[in-house]
Amino acid sequence: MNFEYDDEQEALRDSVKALLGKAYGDFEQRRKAVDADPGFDDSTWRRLAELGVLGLPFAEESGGMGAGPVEVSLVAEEVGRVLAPEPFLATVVLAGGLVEAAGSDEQKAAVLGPLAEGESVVAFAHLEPGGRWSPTATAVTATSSGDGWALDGVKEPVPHGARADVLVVSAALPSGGTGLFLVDPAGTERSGYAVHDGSRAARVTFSGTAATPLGDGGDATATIATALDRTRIAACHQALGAMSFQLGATTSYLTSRKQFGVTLNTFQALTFRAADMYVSLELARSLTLWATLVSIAGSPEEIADAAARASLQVSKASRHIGQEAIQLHGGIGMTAEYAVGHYTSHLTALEHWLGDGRFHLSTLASCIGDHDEVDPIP
Amino acid sequence: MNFEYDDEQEALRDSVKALLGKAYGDFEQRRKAVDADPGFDDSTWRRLAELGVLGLPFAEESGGMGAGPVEVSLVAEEVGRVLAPEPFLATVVLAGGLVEAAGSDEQKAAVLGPLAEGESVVAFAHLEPGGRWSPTATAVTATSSGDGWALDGVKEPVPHGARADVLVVSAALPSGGTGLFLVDPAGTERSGYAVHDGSRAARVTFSGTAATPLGDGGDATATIATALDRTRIAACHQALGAMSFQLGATTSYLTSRKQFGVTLNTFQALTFRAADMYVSLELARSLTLWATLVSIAGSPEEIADAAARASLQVSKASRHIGQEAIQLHGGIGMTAEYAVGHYTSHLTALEHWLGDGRFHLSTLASCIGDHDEVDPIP
Amino acid sequence: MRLELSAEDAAFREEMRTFFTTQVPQEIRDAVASRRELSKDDIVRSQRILNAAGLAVPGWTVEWGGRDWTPLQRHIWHEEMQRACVPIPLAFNASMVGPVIATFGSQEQKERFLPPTANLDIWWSQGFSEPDAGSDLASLRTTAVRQGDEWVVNGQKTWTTLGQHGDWIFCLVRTDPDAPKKQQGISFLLVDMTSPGVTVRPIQLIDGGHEVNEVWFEDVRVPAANLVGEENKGWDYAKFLLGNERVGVAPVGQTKRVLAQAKEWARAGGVLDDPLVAAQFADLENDLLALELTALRVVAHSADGKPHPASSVLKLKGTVLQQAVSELVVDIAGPASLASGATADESDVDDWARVATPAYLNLRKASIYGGSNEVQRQIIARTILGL
Amino acid sequence: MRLELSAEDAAFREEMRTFFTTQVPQEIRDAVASRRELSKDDIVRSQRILNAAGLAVPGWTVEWGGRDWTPLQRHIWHEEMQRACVPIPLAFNASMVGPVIATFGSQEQKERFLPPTANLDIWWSQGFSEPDAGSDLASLRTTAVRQGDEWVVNGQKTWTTLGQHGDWIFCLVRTDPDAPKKQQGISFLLVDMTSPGVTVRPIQLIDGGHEVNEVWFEDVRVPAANLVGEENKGWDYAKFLLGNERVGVAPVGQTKRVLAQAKEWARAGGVLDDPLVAAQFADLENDLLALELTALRVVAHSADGKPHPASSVLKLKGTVLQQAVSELVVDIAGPASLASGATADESDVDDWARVATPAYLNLRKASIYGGSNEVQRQIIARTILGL
Repeated sequence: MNFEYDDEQEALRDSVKALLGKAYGDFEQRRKAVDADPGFDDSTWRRLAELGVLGLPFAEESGGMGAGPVEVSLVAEEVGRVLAPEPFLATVVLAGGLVEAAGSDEQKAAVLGPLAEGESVVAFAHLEPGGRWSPTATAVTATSSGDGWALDGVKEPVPHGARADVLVVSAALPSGGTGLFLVDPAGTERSGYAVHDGSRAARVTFSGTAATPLGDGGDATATIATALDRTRIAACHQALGAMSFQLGATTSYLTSRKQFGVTLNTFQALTFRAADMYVSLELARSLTLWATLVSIAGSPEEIADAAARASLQVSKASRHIGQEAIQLHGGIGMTAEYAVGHYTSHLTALEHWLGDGRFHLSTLASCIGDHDEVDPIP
Repeated sequence: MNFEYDDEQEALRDSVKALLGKAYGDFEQRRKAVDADPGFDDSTWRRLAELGVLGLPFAEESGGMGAGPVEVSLVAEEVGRVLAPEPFLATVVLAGGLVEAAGSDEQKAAVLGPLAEGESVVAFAHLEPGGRWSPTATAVTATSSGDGWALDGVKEPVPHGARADVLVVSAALPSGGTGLFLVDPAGTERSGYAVHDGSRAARVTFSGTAATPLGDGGDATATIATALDRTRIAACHQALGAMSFQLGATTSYLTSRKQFGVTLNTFQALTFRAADMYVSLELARSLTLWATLVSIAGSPEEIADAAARASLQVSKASRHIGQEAIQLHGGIGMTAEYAVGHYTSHLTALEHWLGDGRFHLSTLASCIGDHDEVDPIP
Repeated sequence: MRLELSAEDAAFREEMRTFFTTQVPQEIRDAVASRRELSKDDIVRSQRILNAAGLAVPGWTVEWGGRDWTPLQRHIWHEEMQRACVPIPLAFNASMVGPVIATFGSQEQKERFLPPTANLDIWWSQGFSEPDAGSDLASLRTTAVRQGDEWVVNGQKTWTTLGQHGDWIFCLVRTDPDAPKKQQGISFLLVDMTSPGVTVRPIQLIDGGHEVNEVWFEDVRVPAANLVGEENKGWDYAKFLLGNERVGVAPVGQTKRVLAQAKEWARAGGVLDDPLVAAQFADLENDLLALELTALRVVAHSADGKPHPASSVLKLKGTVLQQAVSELVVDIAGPASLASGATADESDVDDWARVATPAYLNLRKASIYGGSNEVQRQIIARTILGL
Repeated sequence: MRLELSAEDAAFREEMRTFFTTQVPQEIRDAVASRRELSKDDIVRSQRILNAAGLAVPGWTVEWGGRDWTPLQRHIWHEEMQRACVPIPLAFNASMVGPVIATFGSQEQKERFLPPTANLDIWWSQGFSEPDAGSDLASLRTTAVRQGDEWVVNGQKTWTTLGQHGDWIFCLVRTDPDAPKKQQGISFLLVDMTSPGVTVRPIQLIDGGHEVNEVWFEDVRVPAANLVGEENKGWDYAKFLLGNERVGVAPVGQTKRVLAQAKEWARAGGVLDDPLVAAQFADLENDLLALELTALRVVAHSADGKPHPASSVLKLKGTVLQQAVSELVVDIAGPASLASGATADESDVDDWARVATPAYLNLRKASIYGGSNEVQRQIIARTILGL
């Protein structure tokens, strides 16, 4: 058992931290980046590609680095720490992860190579208006027409869907089940918009749009579920980075801001609340680290369990820390020019993209009788 | 609309407060009273009878005072304030209330007269081992044998069951439903014991025990449910009295106890927690007062709703205040010779006798879709 | 003790309910119902309709448009307004500067300002907080120096809500920098915002909206006649203003309405059947009921001049519940809440779901502005509990 | 990073599991499982079995019976013990006075005290807290005055857990009343509880049990040889003692076990199907998992001498969860929890349900004793966050 990064991982973290710190260490630069479409900085995206980050989890044959969940997690944490708007989770981890998991060798080479090189943005069009966090699709349907497939229906919100060069789309299959398809967005109608946290999403409408089955075709529900679970675990790390920043900003503010002639850390009612934020953060960190390690070699069921557990803990922590960070800052924490509130906005978006705490709690509650104790060590 | 006691009610409150304050204002006297069976003080019981308190809610024809829920509530609050061990709730409000609601005129005169005069203790044998808070009975069954009825099975815990001179017993009827019976305890086997809060309970075993149907006989589930709901509302008042005491004891302690050379109210983290206790108490008080007023003329459904709402709020408040009162006192709050922990013990007993917060929350959640808003004013 | 309204109060409630649901334009009430931002024009139109019917400033003295209502009637007026999605009369006018001028102002000030204040012909802004004077308001540094029959004002105010619409601003200014206590030497001054030297700069909030502002004063010349009451007594008037209201301290009606709507949204989305969601609704509904009843206890309390101690619970718990309801709405919206930046044309997501997160983020302010929840706890601990 | 245990550690875990489940008498483990109070004899028997196998004091130096285990191995030992319902070796002996004597004691003290301390031939009590020195321990007032080659001790200690069984007591006593700081002038003294002038008085707790005591000292004469380390350095030894442990700070294994049992009780009572109960289980189980993993992070942390900062989370959250689980057990027991004062003969209610509320009430102490949760928050705020 070992919970520390090895030298290679530390080096990767240092590089990513340096790159992102340079890009967004000044929060004003981050505000500028999200102000204009596509909501992130193309040059930072290219630099991440040069560092190998955009191909990190893909096999070397697919043009990637062949790295594992730990490497992905530390990138996500650094992304979260500075709230970097580049769509690492949505594009590399989720959409790329699906292609890596289900695509044919040719598809992997065609999609993941350009993605890893920063030349192509890939998005997963899966969520449906009025739907929640199911791994299945119902509003978009696939029909087979002799030699090809066509999709109909609406996907929304599709994170970074308007900017995407390639869409991975889930659709209800005629035979039942949910299939995955590659779609050229030129055949769709897209309206893109900003999300409250500065990222981008879109409505994507399919009307007899040509689509190519990903890999062998057939029901991909399990593949989607596992890709979502892996993304959830990485998102927990992104949230850890964001919460660490918020706690640090809060303690700095408490030691510097004066009211009633003294700095705020004179008020025990405030410092005790900061201590409780630290407790929430460390508990969330422990469970998230564990989930990442489970996901290295775990079965899909084990990964699903670990993802739900980490997501629940991070949901509780991110609401607690996100709300308290603003409250302990007072008025300044509400303003758009100050960083801390944007982190709260992002944590809220992250949770509602992938599944909120109550959703994961219900999942865990429904199987509470299946086991006596949880033994974290295999 | 008016939330204030009238002069007569104030006078009643003053008399009860004076009587109970004299009996138990010194907590050592209360400890003595609960140390020996029957767990309360016979002379205080008699004095309560002289004051009319033991017949308060019964019609004058039944030997009572013909008072309403408001009068009952203010007695309960004073009982809770000093943790008086006399079984006002169990005997007068619940067991007596059932006889008043369902008994024949003769039964009322026979049972309620002596109860009001302090000569007879009546107990309701209803809870069953392994059961929860249903208004029905299953473990004790009633069979009709020609000219009479006989009961078989076990009731436990029966509050004050060992001391009782008369038992009101719920039992499953051969025709379905739950009936109510009057039973002479001499025909039962009883083992009595102390409850953690100093009150008394018993296991009561029926073996072909002779029983007289209360009133007309037949299914009394609705009668039992309403009697339980009325008792719950009175119990909320008893809890308010207890929580008021705990908050007062805590603020006194914070202003007098010194640590680190200063009194504890110097520590803002502690005073803010006392403020939160006050918020919990006042919210619980508002909802409980309302429930009492609803119960004056409300339908059984309205009383059930009001009782669940008040009980939920009081459950949250009593856990919050009961736990914080001990924590803010520190070690001394854990000791049996200090009052504050006994109040926590009593609040826990009260809630688990009549239905815990989660039970009431489930009830309210199950009908959340039946209405848009709750309008408290009829 | 009695729960029922008197026949008179019940009739009053019916009258209010009828007025609000029939006399205020539906499009304004729809905007409130869907939690959209109101235009200045909407707010002004609505208040003028109320004022014409004598329903804008009932708490003022009768001479200046007030009504001699009981606190319970004012409570009913206030709740029915929220229930009918009618915008509350602008607080800066109706609850803040109006009562101060009516109580402490000169006859000239009353005649000049009160009628247009009631009718929202003058839109007032509040100039209290400063960058270094938030919870510690008395440490404010904006100065007013007397020159002849004018005051010359210099300094900066902040968190000026809706200051972009402001015609006039009522300010706390330091007129005696040498006063022995910082609460002394402060005066209450009325400033025309079109005066040279007044600059309003927007502050964008984290929900993307522009609701608050900074207001800068550079050598702004203000007639001496615009000082309210006595010089250097401004702190007393500010305390009067902040402690003036027994009614409407907690946004009960509005929060109840949003919770009731959220039930509909949850039902439509199929999540009201989720036992954990249903339990959360039941718990919040119960807390809100307790809060509403606490507000009723406070207003029904026989007026011996002193405020009912439980009134300090109202702001604290009121904002906590308002925030909790807004959080639940985001959870009900789920992934649809990401469509927050879309217009109706760009999105298939329902309106309410698109504003869910911005509303949640915006309401984080509720426990900060107007006396933070930490200040409320301090008041309870000190004033009520004697700690 | 790696989650799996090494082959060596996995074998170690298996060895511990086998030992604890086969070598400690079933009746003792059953008593722990049903949360009954253990007799002194049970505790002594169990510890002697462990000690005979070298499993009572693994954290001590090897010379005195310790094992050269890694922190992870000590963690495994500790968790497996709790999992198997084996009583933890008496903390006063194994984790407190033993390490202090081993580190700061004289050779004579080591030889005289350590073997019987490990074997529980001496039952130690702790004499730290006083009526006016709780969280503010350094303000203690019990004095020891040197007379010839003896110390004369006067004063009162309190909250002495299981002091009724005590053979000896280790005390903090004030030996220099004139020291400039209250933390100075305190010494660490070992006192034979059979000495004339020592009186132990029981303190009954709210659960009805007798677990803690007052200990009075009236002119108790203690040989000078019983002072540990240097005179007036006792505060340092106390800090060492309290900050000594990385392992077992939070009662993880025990709380997990109770929660797992509670699931069975809930299932048998038909309430595990209640979605709100199931959700409470899932939430607590998840928090406990996070706590256990935090404990593992702390023990797996490469030992650079400094404790891992997250270790201060363990006591705080550990007690909160222990209390929350005990609260849930009361709710599962429901009305049966009222049968708390009945013997098995007198009641048809299950054992576990009868002890549910006394256990809940007793565990309120967990967040008070041994450094209250307020003290823990203070440590986190100051030491880790720099506030």
